[in-house]
Amino acid sequence: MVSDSLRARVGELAARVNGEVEESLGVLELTVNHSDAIEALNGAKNLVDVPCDFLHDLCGMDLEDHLEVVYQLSSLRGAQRLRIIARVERDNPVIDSATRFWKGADFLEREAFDMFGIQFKGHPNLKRIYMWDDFEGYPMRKDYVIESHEQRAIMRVRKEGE
Amino acid sequence: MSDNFAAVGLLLAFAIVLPVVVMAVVHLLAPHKPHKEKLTTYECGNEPIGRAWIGFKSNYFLYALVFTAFDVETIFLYPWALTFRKLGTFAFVEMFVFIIILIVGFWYAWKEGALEWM
Amino acid sequence: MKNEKELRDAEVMAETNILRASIEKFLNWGRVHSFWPTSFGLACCAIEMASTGGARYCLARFGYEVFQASPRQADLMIVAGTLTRKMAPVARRIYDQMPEPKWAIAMGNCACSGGPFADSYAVVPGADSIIPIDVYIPGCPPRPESLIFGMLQLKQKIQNPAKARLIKYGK
Amino acid sequence: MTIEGTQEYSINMGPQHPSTHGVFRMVVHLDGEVVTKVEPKIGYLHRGLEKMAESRTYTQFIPYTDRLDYLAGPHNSLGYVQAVEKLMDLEVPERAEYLRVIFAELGRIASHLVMIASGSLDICGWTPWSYCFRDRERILDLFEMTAGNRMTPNYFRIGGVSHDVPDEFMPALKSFLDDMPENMEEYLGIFFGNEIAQSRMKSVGILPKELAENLLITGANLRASGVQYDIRKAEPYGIYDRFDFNIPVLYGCDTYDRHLLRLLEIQESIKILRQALRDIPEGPVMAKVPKVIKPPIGKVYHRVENPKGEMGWYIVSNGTTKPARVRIRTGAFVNVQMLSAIIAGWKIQDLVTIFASMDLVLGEVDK
Repeated sequence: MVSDSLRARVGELAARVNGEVEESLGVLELTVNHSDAIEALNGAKNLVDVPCDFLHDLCGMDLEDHLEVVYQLSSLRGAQRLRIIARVERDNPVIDSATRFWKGADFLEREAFDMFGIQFKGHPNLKRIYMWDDFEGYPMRKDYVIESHEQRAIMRVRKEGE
Repeated sequence: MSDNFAAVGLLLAFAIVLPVVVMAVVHLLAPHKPHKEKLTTYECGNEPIGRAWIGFKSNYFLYALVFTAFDVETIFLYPWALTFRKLGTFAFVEMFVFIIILIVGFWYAWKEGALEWM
Repeated sequence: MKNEKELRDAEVMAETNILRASIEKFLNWGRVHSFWPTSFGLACCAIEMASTGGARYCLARFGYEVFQASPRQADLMIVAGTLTRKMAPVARRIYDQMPEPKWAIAMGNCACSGGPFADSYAVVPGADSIIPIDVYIPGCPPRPESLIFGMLQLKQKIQNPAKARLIKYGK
Repeated sequence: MTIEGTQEYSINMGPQHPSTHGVFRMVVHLDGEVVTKVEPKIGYLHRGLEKMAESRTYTQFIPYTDRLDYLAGPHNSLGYVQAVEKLMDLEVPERAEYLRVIFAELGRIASHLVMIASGSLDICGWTPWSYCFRDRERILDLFEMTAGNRMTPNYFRIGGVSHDVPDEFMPALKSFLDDMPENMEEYLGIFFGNEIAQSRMKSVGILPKELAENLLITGANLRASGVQYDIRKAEPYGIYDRFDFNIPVLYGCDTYDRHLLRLLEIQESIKILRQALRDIPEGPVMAKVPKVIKPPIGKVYHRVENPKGEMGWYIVSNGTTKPARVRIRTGAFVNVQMLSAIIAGWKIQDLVTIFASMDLVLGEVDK
């Protein structure tokens, strides 16, 4: 059910940002490297007649050898939907922040940072959103070891100003 | 003029004795175990942020001042309102002079903007 | 829990003084008929606690419907929901700030033992490692009737402490 | 912008606070009574659901979905279950689809009732609170009648629903739908018509249209700012395209319209429930589903119009019985940013009503 004008537009966009396009379950997927993720987002935001200008979701993914940031885009006025997957290295996960396009991406990126440790360059205040500030480790990564019952039963001491 | 001040004296004595007795009973019977955590200030379960001793806007204080002025005025009005028919016209006029003076004060406060609520 | 020990020893000493014990019995009679729970609602159990206070299950029939927001005026803390590790120091502080004849009820599986979230990295498995809990109410979320039954069990526990081993803590 | 000589005062409207609908903490910076800045600090109910989804099979995770937005339990599992069915390309029998729509819309009505109740409670309106909870009890009876649990019925399964409804379900639903309209008159009379509520809520907390779109707000808060967008119409899932109902949109962008919109949505849900009750077919309620659910390798992103906003399920399966990643995009988590964007300049009592109009449930915000 993907409209062919959307397929054509996304094809041009993929050529421009040298990403691959494939289709899974009726939704186009554009996989790009993290360096030109912002370019892909900007392009998708103002595609000619099928603009995907509403960021539904931004989430992190952990695939053993590298991390991923998945943007689910669609539009409030049309039925077009696009999924942009930006590959990020595992040891130094850095990517440009999408808050320059949507102010709403602020919390979504803070959650991705808190859970996966992905640094978003240009984010207004990139701090942990769910866990307390001096919590070490990134819980959603596959290699994170959950602490034992006894360790979690000990009440943590709050540091000043929390 | 009924002069049985016994009732008033009884009421005064009762008004003093009751709180003293209640406070004594509470002091004796209620468990009193203060420890450090209990005496910390309650701020929804967190450490209080910043200082509480800060300078805030003055119009809150002015509002309170204007209120106390007119609250005291109404206290004077009560006895007068009950007995002004017996007191004759002189007291009647005299109280209105008192009210007018306070109205002037109210007008001045209003003009000076003491009642703006920002 | 150092201060916990002293409080319990004070109670043991109080028990032996006959005059004090009978007054305590009378005071306990007054206390158990008017718990003032602090609304320490965390998750889904908080909504069940709210509908217990609603018109249909009417906690007011037992005199327990005064949900106080501030711990200063409360004497019963109902831990209703999942106690997470980020929330644990807050819970402990609010329990400490409650005046002395105070009790705690763990409402729902999450508060009793971590419940469905026991193996999560962010959840304290059971609120009793943070707060000394008196009554545990299972259920996810427990029905309003079971919350009321739990409070009545707390009433029994306070009114006859010898039977409920209230004082034998740590003996 | 503090007048010279006065300092800014910052307090904690912390996790344990009567007006924060759960464990939501915000550091409020005040100049006298006027709020200058609000920093929301969430995570006090973060139970790490996404991490736990990776260590549970697909069917084991269904009860957890009810505990996300625990006011509208069945609506979350609707999203999750339909996402997995899309992944496995499963066909759900007709009767199950209708039962799902009935339970989802009942969950929406229950959630909106609690929103109106807590919205009025924050302005000290105790009567609307007890009226709404009285009507919500009838919905919880319907849930309990079929699935045994009141708020989190855990009634949906991958491929349909767990079992058929008892016979007294339909008459009870019918009598509930017949009583509901005059209950709505009661709410209009007590809460929405009450001039204290109107003066406290009208033109308070203006969320302009462009800011709402830029903040990625979804759900009733977006429609209260004049954007006609509802996934049940824009991208119908399940059998929502068979029902004719319209999407209420208000253009006031203020707290009063956000509350009123929830009331209008209850009326729309009643319309849907009546049509579903009228033409629900007989037949099986569960599709042929293998004992062990092993979806093929693939990714799916399925969006559902949750009462709090739009809930998105992004499930990545690697062919085993446990999902590789379940990403839950909850409406309330993104809507929280609306508070710090529009609060500057309002007084602290307006902060309470604006917060109530956002309709947050912390189970969904903190996941």
